[in-house]
Amino acid sequence: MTTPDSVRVEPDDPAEVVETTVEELAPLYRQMLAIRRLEEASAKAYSTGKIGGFLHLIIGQEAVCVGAIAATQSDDYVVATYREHGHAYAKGVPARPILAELYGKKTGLVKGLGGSMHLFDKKTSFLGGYGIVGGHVPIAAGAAFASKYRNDGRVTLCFFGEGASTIGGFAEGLALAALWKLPVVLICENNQYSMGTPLYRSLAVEDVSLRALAHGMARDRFDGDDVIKVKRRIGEAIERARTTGEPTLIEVVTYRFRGHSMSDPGLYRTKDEVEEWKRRDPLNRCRQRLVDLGIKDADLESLEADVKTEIEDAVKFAEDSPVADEYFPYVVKE
Amino acid sequence: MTTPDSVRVEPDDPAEVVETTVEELAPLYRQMLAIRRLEEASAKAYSTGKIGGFLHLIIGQEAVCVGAIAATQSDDYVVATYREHGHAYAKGVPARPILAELYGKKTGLVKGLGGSMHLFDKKTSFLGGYGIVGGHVPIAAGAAFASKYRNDGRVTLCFFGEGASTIGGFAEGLALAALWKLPVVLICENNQYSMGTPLYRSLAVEDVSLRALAHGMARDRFDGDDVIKVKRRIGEAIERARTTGEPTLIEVVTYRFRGHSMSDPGLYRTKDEVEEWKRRDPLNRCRQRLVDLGIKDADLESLEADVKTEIEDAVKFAEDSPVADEYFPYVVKE
Amino acid sequence: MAVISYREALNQAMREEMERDPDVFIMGEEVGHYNGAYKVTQGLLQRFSERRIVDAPIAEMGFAGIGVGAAMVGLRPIIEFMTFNFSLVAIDQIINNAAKIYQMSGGQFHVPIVFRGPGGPAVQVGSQHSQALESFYAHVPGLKVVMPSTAIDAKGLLKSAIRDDNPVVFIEGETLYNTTWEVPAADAGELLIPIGQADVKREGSDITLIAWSKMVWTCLEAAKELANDGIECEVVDPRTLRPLDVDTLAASVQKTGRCVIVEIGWPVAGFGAEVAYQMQRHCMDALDAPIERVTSDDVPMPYAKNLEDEVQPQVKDVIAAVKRALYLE
Amino acid sequence: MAVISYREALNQAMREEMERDPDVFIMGEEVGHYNGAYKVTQGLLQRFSERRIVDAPIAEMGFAGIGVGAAMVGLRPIIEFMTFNFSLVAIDQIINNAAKIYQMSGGQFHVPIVFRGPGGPAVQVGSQHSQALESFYAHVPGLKVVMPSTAIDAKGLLKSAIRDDNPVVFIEGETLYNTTWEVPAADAGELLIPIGQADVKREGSDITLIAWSKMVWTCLEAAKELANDGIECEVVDPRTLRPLDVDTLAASVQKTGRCVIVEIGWPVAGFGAEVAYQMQRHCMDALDAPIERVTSDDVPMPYAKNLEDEVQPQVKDVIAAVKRALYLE
Ligand SMILES: Cc1ncc(C[n+]2csc(CCOP(=O)(O)OP(=O)(O)O)c2C)c(N)n1
Ligand SMILES: Cc1ncc(C[n+]2csc(CCOP(=O)(O)OP(=O)(O)O)c2C)c(N)n1
Ligand SMILES: [Mg+2]
Ligand SMILES: [Mg+2]
Repeated sequence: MTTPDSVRVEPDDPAEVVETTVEELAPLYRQMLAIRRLEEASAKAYSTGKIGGFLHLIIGQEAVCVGAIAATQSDDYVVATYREHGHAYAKGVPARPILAELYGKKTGLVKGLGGSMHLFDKKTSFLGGYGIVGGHVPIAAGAAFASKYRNDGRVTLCFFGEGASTIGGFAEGLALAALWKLPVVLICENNQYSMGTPLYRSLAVEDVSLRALAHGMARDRFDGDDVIKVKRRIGEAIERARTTGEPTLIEVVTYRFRGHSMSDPGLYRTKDEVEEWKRRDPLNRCRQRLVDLGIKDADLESLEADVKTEIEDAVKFAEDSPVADEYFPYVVKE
Repeated sequence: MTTPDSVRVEPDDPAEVVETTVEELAPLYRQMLAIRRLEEASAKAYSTGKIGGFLHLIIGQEAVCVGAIAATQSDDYVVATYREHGHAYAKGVPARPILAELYGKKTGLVKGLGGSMHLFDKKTSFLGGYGIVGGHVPIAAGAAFASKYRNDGRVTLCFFGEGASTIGGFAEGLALAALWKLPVVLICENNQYSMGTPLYRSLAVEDVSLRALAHGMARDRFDGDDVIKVKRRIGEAIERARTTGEPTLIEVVTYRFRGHSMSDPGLYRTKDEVEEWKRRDPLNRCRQRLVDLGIKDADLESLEADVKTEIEDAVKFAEDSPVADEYFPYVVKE
Repeated sequence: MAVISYREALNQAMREEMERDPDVFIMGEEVGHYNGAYKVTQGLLQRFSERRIVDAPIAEMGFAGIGVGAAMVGLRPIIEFMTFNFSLVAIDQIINNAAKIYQMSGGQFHVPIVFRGPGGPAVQVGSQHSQALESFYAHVPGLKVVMPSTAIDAKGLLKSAIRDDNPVVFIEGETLYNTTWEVPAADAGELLIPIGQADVKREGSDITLIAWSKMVWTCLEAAKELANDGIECEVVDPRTLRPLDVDTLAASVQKTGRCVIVEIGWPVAGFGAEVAYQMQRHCMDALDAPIERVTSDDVPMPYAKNLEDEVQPQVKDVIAAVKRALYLE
Repeated sequence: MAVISYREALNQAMREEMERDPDVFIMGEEVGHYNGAYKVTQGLLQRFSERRIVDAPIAEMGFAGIGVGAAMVGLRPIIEFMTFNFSLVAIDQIINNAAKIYQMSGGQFHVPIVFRGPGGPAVQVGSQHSQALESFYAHVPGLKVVMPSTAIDAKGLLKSAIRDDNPVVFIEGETLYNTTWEVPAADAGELLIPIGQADVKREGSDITLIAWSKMVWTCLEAAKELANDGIECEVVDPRTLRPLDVDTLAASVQKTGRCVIVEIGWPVAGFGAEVAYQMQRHCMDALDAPIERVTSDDVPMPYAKNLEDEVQPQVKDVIAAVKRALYLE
């Protein structure tokens, strides 16, 4: 129950193939690829000192945010952590303002005031990236509370890491969402490490979804390699929230290929372990699936060329933008 | 699952009779009776303005602290809430300093500095009464951590109300106790109301013990009317903690006959409901059991006379003691 | 004019604002069925139903955060802390989320929320339940901090706080709920007092007493006694600690040349130190004596009534400070 | 003497005290196997094993409280907050338990615990991860608050903090870990600096600069530049904010007649206001100019480097304040 491996136990058949089509999968592959390239571009800029502070990359976990958000309606709310570039992009935020924000530019998504950990976008109902572990879970419950209060049919997705499952903010948000039946889907991206801490050193039982039991809350737990599977399984929870208002706690087992942040060499993991997971790369898996589904080479090529241009353009935009220049207007709203 | 009544469901046969003897039961009855009289004396003093502030009485719940602490060794630690007069007494603190403290006297258990909510007694390893709901659960885990650190074989009992089960301090203390296998027994005195809030308005599922599931922690849940049953069931958990270091979460269903505190008329409960529970009064039940077990009338009378004298003496002591007179020496330890 | 209590004034303010704006709701422990631990929300559940008067379990961090999230998407939550002592388990939501989201989001999301409840020492409830935490909140940019001393200020300022687009920490005097004051009758229309305006509670020419919340009453009493000795105190109540109305305070000190700052909280880094700094900065040349501060003793609050009174500022302590500032002792 | 870094100094202090006293243990996130998020606990796990170097999950309220409970029964915990920003979710344990148990228990239980970790703005980590919270802790009776600026102070004060019988909030400079200073070689025996003693970091006759933690370095740099214009600044570092060594600070201000207080935190009710109040109270007659304060701007910390620099006190800001205090501008 508390061995380092037990979390890898896959509740359902890993060989299971979820039905999909090129039409459904291609756009998701495009998003995953764009996020991968966006993160790589940020890493590059960071290593040349163009981006500072903490930079947490989601490389390896793209299928989770992309699959989950693919199952939402455009006005559903999303609340995320400091590892949220991909979530913002999947929600519809263009690469340009995201990268410009990381560069600390005036054209950044939040004017250079928030940075990598605090992307917010009102237009796409992206309620933000937060830096205090667990502190954003009640905020997500609050957005869901507002939807229930107004009966506006919206659902809120809240993403957090497995490391957040031990902190009070998560526990209280969970308890209140269950008690008041708030339309929120709590998605634990279990990438098996909280900074340098493996699951078995932070959880008595390596199954975060069990937290739902005491609250009579619906729960699910599955492997996050297949973006379509993520979309389907989280889609069920979103449907439940929208129709019955019932919240769900979902644990998606995944893996980050890089360190916790750019400053973390990640020495606490063996090369073999990392390689094993890279072989399962959800991005490659998705691409292969597209090929198996018979996507035209030309389409695949143009899609990938397209992403390349988009990210190169975003980098240029970020580089060429003027630096951030004001902060006083954003302290107190007049 | 969330009806006001479901909590009354008794997991095991209420008619069940737990074996005991006069020798075992009489001293526990004496403690319960003394606590009842002590609380009544405090209530009287409060109504005549001799005691101020918040006064939370445990009348109706005596079997829980008495039964639980009867299963401990004298050097085991006890941590409690603001409703802790009975716990302190059961741990071995005499009535005199308890009552003198409530009176705010120099001879009070904590020199008139803490008052009703903050009784502490180093001699008997009573680690205190705390006023911030849930905030004392990590403290109890800390005492247990020290016992594990020193391998001193002590066990820590932590008492709290069911209302504490939704707050982060409880959740974090629980998670850490489970993860580190700390020798602590977490005892939820479920008196079915958090101030004026009945269970169904504060818990999605009216079973606090379920919180243990997600942590692979041992749990128990039972009715708290029979002091011997409480002693046996909690004794099992104490034994487990002492021998294996494993913590346990225990929920004891009980009822407070008075309001939340002296200033609460308790209008949120029907007269019938209160009467029903008074018929189940654990004190009377205990006395009846002693009679059934054949205690000599003379013994019973002298025991009760004895308690009467003890509390009358404590009242006189409190009344006659000088008022508290210093506080500066107890801010910073030199 | 009607004479109403501080408690009724708060109740009226919430009732009127909830009638006016359907997005306003109240959430907290015992606010509904119990009518509030201090009965401030009396009758609101019957009037507005469980949808808008939400009884919360004991989870301050959770429901404070729920308020922040709801405010981000356009609702106007009033979060009641049964007492501000319990805001300490939720303070991360107030400081790291409520106060910063407007800035972190580059001005895209604002957080129109009121965190309210009684603060400051109560009577014989011990150190965990008796403390003044205003200097914590007043320290934090992004927040507004309001501490009314009278029923009329309580009503007018709470209504303004509810309409404010920023997070407002609204600290009521735990021992002021029964105090009364003249207030326009509820039907006499809107009573709005702008946040950030100090109020001269008593005019005087000899010395300025600056105090807020309960200490205003202590100062008024001291002023009355001192008047018998021919000493005229001006009592100025900032009412709002953040933003602080330095101009009104400084104008009074400029006029009197002497200043005593009275607060019920701890001395070290108490808000009074900030007021003292501002006054010495703006009035140094006008000051005829060092600025005096009267605070509680630098200790956790004891339980015994006699010790509690010793620890907290009393009328006699204010009088003594005034006499020191006037070199009369 | 050996030149060591602030980081090494802290590491040595803990290593030495743990060798000396088996009741001392360290608990926090990533303190063991990861050797500390900022590598302050480097090598301690290998030396002392998992029993005494405890990696904790993310549950600050929980493990801070565990430290308090363990301290009550005689252990001497060192609780590391990865940064003090995260102490806000545990602040109730520090203020309502650690600081008050000695008083609530009538002196029966004391709480020998150290809460340590980096505090103050870091570099480009945004407003939730960049704030100075010392004025919160300095406000609370029952706590001691230490903020070393140099490696030698860090070592000597941390050793004293670990031996202290009271809860000590020990805030390290997040940007000072790599700074170096001369420290007696580890084997040169005990290096203990008493809590509560200020230190004159630079002597000067014209004006007193009072600063702590990182701002001491900023003041020393400003003093160097000002010396070129023939202005001699005395830089005084309180090192401990609670209890504050008012005498040493006041002696310097009495001598120079001018005072600039520099802090990296927010201006309103910042600890500098308390220092200013104490100085005007003890030195009013000696003061030749109003006390100046240099603080960060009254805003949550922005992310962009250029804005971050604008918000925080720079050498030029200190120089400008000094010139104002000397009426040179
Ligand atoms: C309350 C709090 N404590 C500590 C931290 C420092 N911290 C930032 S991320 C992190 C690890 C989180 O791990 P997990 O929740 O699994 O998310 P992941 O980074 O793996 O996506 C820690 C300890 C924090 N930001 N907030
Ligand atoms: C953090 C916190 N929030 C609120 C309160 C106010 N309060 C004191 S007791 C109480 C009810 C607790 O109910 P429960 O835990 O069931 O214990 P009981 O009083 O029934 O024994 C509340 C809300 C508090 N003391 N601490
Ligand atoms: Mg993780
Ligand atoms: Mg209860």
